[in-house]
Amino acid sequence: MTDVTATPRNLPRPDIEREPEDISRIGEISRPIGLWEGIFAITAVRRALVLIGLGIAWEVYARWLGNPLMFPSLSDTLSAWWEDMSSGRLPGAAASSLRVLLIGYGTAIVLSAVMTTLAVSTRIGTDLLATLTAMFNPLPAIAILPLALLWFGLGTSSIVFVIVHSVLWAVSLNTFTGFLSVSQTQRMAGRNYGLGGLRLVIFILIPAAFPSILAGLKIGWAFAWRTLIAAELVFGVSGNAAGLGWYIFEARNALETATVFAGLLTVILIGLAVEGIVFRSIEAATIRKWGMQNH
Amino acid sequence: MTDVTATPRNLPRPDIEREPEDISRIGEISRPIGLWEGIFAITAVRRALVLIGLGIAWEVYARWLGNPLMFPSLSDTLSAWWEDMSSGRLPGAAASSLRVLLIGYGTAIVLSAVMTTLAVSTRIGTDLLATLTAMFNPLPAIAILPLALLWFGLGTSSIVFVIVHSVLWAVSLNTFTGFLSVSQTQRMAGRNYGLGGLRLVIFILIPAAFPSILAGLKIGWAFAWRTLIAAELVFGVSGNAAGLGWYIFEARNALETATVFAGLLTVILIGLAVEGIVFRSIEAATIRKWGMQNH
Amino acid sequence: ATTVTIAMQNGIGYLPIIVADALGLFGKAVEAAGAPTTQVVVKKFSGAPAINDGLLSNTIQLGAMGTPGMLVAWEKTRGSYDIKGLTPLSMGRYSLYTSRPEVKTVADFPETSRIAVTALNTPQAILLRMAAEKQLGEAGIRRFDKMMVSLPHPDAATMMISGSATIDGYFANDPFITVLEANPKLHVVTTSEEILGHPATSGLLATTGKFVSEQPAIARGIVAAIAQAEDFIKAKPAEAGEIYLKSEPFNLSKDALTAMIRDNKWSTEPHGIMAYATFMAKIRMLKNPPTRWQDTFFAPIAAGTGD
Amino acid sequence: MLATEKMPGVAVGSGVQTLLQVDGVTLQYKTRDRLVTATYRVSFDVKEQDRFILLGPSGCGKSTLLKCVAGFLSPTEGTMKLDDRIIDRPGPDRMMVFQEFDQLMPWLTVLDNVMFAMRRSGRFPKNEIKDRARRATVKVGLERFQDVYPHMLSGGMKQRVAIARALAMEPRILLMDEPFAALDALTRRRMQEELLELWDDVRFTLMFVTHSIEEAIILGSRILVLTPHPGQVRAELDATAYSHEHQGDADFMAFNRKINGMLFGTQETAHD
Amino acid sequence: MLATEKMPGVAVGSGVQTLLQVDGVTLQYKTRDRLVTATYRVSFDVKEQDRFILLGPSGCGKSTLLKCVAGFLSPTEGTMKLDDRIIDRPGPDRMMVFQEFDQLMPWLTVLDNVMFAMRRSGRFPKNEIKDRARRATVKVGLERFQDVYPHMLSGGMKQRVAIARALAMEPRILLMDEPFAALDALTRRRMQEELLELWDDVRFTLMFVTHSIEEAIILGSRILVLTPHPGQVRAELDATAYSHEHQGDADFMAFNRKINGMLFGTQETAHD
Ligand SMILES: Nc1ncnc2c1ncn2[C@@H]1O[C@H](COP(=O)(O)OP(=O)(O)OP(=O)(O)O)[C@@H](O)[C@H]1O
Ligand SMILES: Nc1ncnc2c1ncn2[C@@H]1O[C@H](COP(=O)(O)OP(=O)(O)OP(=O)(O)O)[C@@H](O)[C@H]1O
Ligand SMILES: [Mg+2]
Ligand SMILES: [Mg+2]
Repeated sequence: MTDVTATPRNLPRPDIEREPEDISRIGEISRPIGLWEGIFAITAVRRALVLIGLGIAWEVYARWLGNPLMFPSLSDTLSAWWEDMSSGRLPGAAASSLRVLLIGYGTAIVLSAVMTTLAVSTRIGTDLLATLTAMFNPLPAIAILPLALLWFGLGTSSIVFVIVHSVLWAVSLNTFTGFLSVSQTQRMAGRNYGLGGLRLVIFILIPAAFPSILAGLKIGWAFAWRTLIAAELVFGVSGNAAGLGWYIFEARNALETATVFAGLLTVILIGLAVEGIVFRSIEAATIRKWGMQNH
Repeated sequence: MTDVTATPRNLPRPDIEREPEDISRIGEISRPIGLWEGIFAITAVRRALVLIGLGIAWEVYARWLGNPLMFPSLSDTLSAWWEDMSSGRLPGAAASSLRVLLIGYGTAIVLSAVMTTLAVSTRIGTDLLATLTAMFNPLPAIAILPLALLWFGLGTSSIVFVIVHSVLWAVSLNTFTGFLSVSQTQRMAGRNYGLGGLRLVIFILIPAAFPSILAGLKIGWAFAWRTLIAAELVFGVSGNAAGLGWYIFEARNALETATVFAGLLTVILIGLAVEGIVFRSIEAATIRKWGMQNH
Repeated sequence: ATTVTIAMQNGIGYLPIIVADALGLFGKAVEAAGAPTTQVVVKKFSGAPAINDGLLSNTIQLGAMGTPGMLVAWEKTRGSYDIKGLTPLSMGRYSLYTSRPEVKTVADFPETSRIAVTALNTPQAILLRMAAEKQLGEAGIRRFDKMMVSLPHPDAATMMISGSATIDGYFANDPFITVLEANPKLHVVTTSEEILGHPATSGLLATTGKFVSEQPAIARGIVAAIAQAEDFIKAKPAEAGEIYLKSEPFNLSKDALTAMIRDNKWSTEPHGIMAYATFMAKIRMLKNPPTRWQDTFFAPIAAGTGD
Repeated sequence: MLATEKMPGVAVGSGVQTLLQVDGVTLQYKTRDRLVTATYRVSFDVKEQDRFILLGPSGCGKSTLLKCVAGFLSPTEGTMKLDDRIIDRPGPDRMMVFQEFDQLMPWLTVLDNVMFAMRRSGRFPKNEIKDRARRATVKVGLERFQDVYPHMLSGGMKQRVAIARALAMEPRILLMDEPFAALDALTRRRMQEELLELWDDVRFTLMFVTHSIEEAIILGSRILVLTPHPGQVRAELDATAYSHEHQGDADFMAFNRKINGMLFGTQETAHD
Repeated sequence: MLATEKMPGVAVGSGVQTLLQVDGVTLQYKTRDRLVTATYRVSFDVKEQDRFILLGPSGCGKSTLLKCVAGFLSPTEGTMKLDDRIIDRPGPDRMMVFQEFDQLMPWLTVLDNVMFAMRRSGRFPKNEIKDRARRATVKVGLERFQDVYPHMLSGGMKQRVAIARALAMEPRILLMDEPFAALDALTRRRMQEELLELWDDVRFTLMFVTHSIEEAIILGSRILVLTPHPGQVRAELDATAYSHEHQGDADFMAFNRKINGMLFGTQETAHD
C-alpha cells in the first residue's frame, strides 16, 4: 500500500468558515429573458410558425407548378374548404367519420388492453399475441373484407371492424413492448405489495409503460384515420350518411381537386387538433409531469 | 432517543462458525425438468402449436361456413398456394413485392433516422417532427397519390414513395418516444464523454431506446406490407413486373377466392418468417441479451 | 318488410338505377309485381370486388356490374350461387384517347406506351385487346398486356388533361369522355362501337339464383322499374341529367349533360354478350364460356331478344 | 424435504418460534451463455422478532438472498420456508426496501408512493392511510417534499421515501437491502433509531442487508456473515448485546474486529 | 463578471493555479408548479490537483453542484468558471461518476463499458485501450466479470465498473458522486487506495461527493461543508494532514468531531 499522503503536493491553505444566511424561503431568482426569446420559447408559437412555413411552401409550390387539377394551391383549397364548411357538408362528413372512428378506436384499445394483459400474464398469451400480430398486422384491409361482410354485413360495424384491425396490432405491440421494458425493480415492488395479474397491469405496468403506450395510441389514431378513409370507399354509402372518405372520393370523381384537398385539409386539421390538444394535454398531465420524458 | 436494545426480547443464541468449502468452480446444479415441460418450454414449439390451432380453426370454420367463394378452407387455399408456388408465379410475385418493399422500408428508416436525430438535437426539429407527424400520419395513401404521380410517375418509385409515407411517421414517432425515455443518467454519461448531436444519437440514444425502435420497426414493417398491397392495386403496374398486391387483385377480379387467400397466406408466411427469424434474432442479440426486456 | 339492397358504383352507366331510385319507381313496380311491403335500398360502392363480396355474403341482393364482370361471376358461381344478369342497364360508349399525335390506330402505340384502364377485366381492357387482335392478329393481344396500367378514371383523366407524361393512352367512359373531348391535345383512337361493330351492353344488374327463385315478384318488379327508368331517360334526358347531378356532382353544363345522355344508348335488351364471352374465352379469362347468351340472364330478359 | 415436515430442534437455544428456515439454499442466475452462482448452500434460521443482518462483501449474494426470501426467485437447490411453508410467491407480509433508486413509482408523488402500498394491501382503514403516510414522511424528514414527484428528489431522498413506504406498512417481516447506504451520517443515525423504535413498538422481524459492520452490530440481534462471491455462510453471530451507546466500548470494538477478521482475513483491518 | 477577466488573488494562499472558480452560485430546478433551490450562493475555489470533497446532508445539493461543474446544468445566479472560462457544456476533460446505478450502458459488457469512454474521447491509442480497460477492471476486482452485461451485476459491482471507467480515462478533473456508497468496508478501502494511488501517479484534480466524514478526511485535501437544504457553504477546511494511518489518532478524531459539529450542531455526534 503506497502511502500517498506522505508526499502531498497539495499545499495547506487556511480554513474558511461562514455563518450561513437564514433563508427560510428563497424566492425565484430569475434570469431576464428577451421578449423574442420568450415568445419563441412557447411551443405553440414555434409550431404555428412551422405551420405557416408549410402553408407558404404549399402555396408557392402549387403556383409554380400551375397544375391545379393535380395539385391545387392552398388558397384554392381554403376557399373550397370554406365553402363546404359553411354549407355544412364538410362538418357533417367529418362528424360522421369521427363517430365511426371513435367507436373503432375505442374498441381496439379495449381489445388490446385485454390482449396485452393476457400476454404479460401468461406465456401462452405472449405466444398468441406475438404470433397473431406477426400474422395479421401485415394483412391489408381487403383480406379482412370478406370476414367483415360475413360477420357484420354492410355499414358501420364493418368499417369499425376494419379500423379495429388496423389499430389493434400497432397499439398492442407498443403496449406490450412498453410492459416488457418496465424496470425489474418497479415490477418487483408492485408484486411485493401483493399485486399480480390484472392489478399489476393496472397499477404498475400501464403507468410505467405510459410513454410507449402513448406512442402506440398516436400511431393507432393515425392509422385509424387512414383506414377509415379507405374503408368508406369500399363499404360505400347509402343516403346522406357519407363521411370524409366518401366526400373525398366523390370530389375526386368529379375532378374537383381543390375539394379533394379540402377534405384532406380537414383530416390534417383534425390531426393537428388531436395532437395539439388531446395528446399534448395527456402528455403534460402524465409522462412530462412524472419526469418520464427527458429532453 | 429510546434505548431499545436495553429491553431486548431477542434471547441470545449461541454463535455458529463455519469454514466455507473451497469451491473454485461450482458447476451447474440442475433441477430435473419433465420431458413435456421441457418441450413446451421451447418458444418455437409453443408458437407452432398456436399456428396449428389457428390452422385447424380456419379449416373447421370454413367447412362449417361452406362458402368457398367468400372464405375458402385452409386446404383449398393450400392447394391453390402450392399450384402457384410450383408454377413460379407466387415466388415471382413475392420477390417482386419484397424488392419494392425493402427499398421503401429502407428509405423510410434512413429518413426517420435523419428526422429523429434532428428532432432530438434541436428544438425546432422537435416541433417539425411533431407537427409533420400529426399532419401527415393520418393521411391515406390516396392523398399522396397526386404528388407521387406528379413527382415519380407510374411504377416502382411511386409505390416506394407511398410506402415511405406509411412507414416513416410510425417509426419516427416510436423512435423519438424511445429517445425521450432514455434515462437522464445515461444521457449525461454520454454527454460527459463529449458525445453530442449525431454521435450521442448513435452511441447512446439508439441502443438505449432500442426496444421502442424495434417496436416501431415491427409496426412499420407491417404497415409497409399493407400499403404495398394497396398501392400495387392503384399503381397497378403492367402484367410482367406484378407483385403480390397485383396477384391478389387479379385473383379477386377473377373471383378465384382460394388464390386470393393463397396470396394473403404468402403475406402471412413472410410476416411469420420475418418475425420469427429476423426480429426475434435481433431481439435475442440485443435487448434480451442486454437485459432490457424483463418478463 | 323485406329489404332489398342494390349496389352500384359511380358512373353514368348506372343512370337507370339512379333515376328509378329518385323517382320511386322501384317501390311502385315491386308493389305492382306483387310484393307490396318491399323496401328497395340503393348503396354506392367504389369498386367491383366489393359488389361481388356483397352478393356472395348476401349483404346485398343485386349488384350493378360490367358485362365481363358478370360473365366471370356467372362462370365461377355456376351450381352454387348462380349469379346471372337480371337486366341490362345501358350500352355506354367507350373511347380510347391518346396524347400522341402520331397514333392513329392501336397498332401505332409504341411498346413504351402506358394505356390506362380501370382494371384488367373491365370492358375497356377487353375492348383494347379486341382492337389489337383486329389490327395485329393473335400476337397483338399479348402485346398490350404489358402496356395496360390500372388507374381509376379520375386519376387517368386528370393525368391526360394535365399533360403528364406518365400515361399516353386512356380508355375513357362517360362522363370523363366529355372532359377529354374538350382538350385539343387529345384525340380519339378508337371507340367501343368501332371495335365491336355495334353498341353493346356495358352495365347490367346481376343477382343470385337464390334471390330470383325466392323473390320472383321483387325481381320482376325491379326489371320493370329499370325499364320504366330507361323510358324516362330516353324521353326526358335533361331531367334525367338533373337527377344524375344530384347523385353525382360533376362540373358539366346542362346541355353537355343532355347531349352525353343522348350519346349513350339505353336499352334493357342484352347486346354483345356473346361477343365478349367468345373473346374472353379466347384470352382464357373464361374457361367454360356460355354457349348462348340466354344462359347468363334470368327470365324475363333471357326470354327476350339479344345477342 | 417436505414442506409440512416439522423440523426437530426448531426451538433449540431459544424459546422463540422459527419464522424463516433457510436450508442449503443455492441461488443461481442462468442466462444463455453464463451461469452465475450467487450463493452456495446457505443455511440459517430466522426467529420471530429477530433483527437479522446479512453482512458480506459486494457481490456475495446478499441482495439475491433477500429477493429469494421476498419470493422473487426460487432456489436451484435447498429449500426456503416461511412458517413451515415453502416460499413460492411475493406477498405484502414481507415488505421489501430495494437497493436500487428506481423502486419508487415515478407517476406518484412522495405521499402517494407511501400510501400506495397501504392502499393496495387493503390492510388499513381508508381514513387512516393518509395520516399514517404523512407521519411516515415526516419521520424520514421529507415533510416539505410530500407533493413532489420522485424525479425531483436526490438519491438519498428517494431511498428515504422507500423506507417510509415500508415502515408505514408495519409489516410482519421487513426486508431491507442497504437502505441507508445513500444517507449521510446524521440522517442514517436518525433512520436507524426510527427503525429500532418501530421495532420496539411493533416487534416485526427484520432482515437487513448492509455492508457496514458498525451498522450491523448496532441494528442487529443476529448477524450472518457471508464469504465473498459466491456467498457461503462464514458465521452466524449473536449481537443482542450491542447498541449505539456501546459504540465506543472495547467490547463493541472487539466484536467489530472479530467480524472484520471473518470477512477479510485478520491481516488487515478495514475501516468504514 | 466577464469570462475573460482575471481574478486578483487567484493564487492567494498557495502557489498553485486555480482551476475551478465557483462564485455565488445558486442552482435551482424549475418545474411548472414548483421551484426547488438546490444550492444558494455557493462560492469556492478548486486548485489544480486538489482533492476537493463536497460534504453535506442528504438533499443539500451536492449532486447538483457536481452536475453543474460537469456542465449539465447552468446556475440561475453566479458564475462557474473552469480555467477562467464559463462552463457551458459537458466535456471529456471532466469525467463524472454518477450516484445512480444506471449510469452504465446496458448494451455493453463490463469491459466495453470501460473502453467506451476511452474510445469515444479519442485520447488513447487504439491498441492500448483494451489493455488499459482490463487493468482497470482488475483494479476494481471484477476480472471475472469482464464479459458480463451490467444487468447481471450487483449494485456495488455496477458502481465499481463506473469507477473503473472513470479511472481508466485518467482525466484532468475527476468528478465522483458518492461512488463508494454501495461498497462494503474492504472494497471501499481498496477503492480509496486505488484512487489515491492514481492521483499520486497522474495528479488529476478530484471533486468527490460523500456523506461519510471519515472518507472525506481520508481522501480529501480540502473539504467543503454544506448546510442542509438548500445547500450553503458552512466551511471550507484544509485536510492535507490526514490519511488512513491517522485514522485512530486524536487529531483525526478531533477533526472528525469538528466537522460533525459543523454539519449537525454540537449537541449530538453521529457515527458512520
Ligand atoms: N440478474 C442477474 N443476472 C445474473 N447474475 C446476477 C444478477 N443479479 C446478480 N447477479 C450476480 O449474482 C451475484 C450476487 O449478486 P447480489 O446482487 O446478490 O450481490 P450483493 O451481495 O447484493 O452485492 P452488493 O453489495 O454489491 O449489492 C453477483 O455475482 C452478480 O454478478
Ligand atoms: N431533477 C430535479 N428536479 C427538481 N428538483 C430536484 C431535481 N434533482 C434534485 N432536486 C432537488 O434538489 C435538491 C438537491 O438535490 P441533490 O441531488 O443535489 O442532493 P444531494 O446533496 O446529492 O443529496 P443525496 O446525498 O441524497 O444524493 C433536493 O432538494 C432535490 O429535491
Ligand atoms: Mg446488493
Ligand atoms: Mg446526490
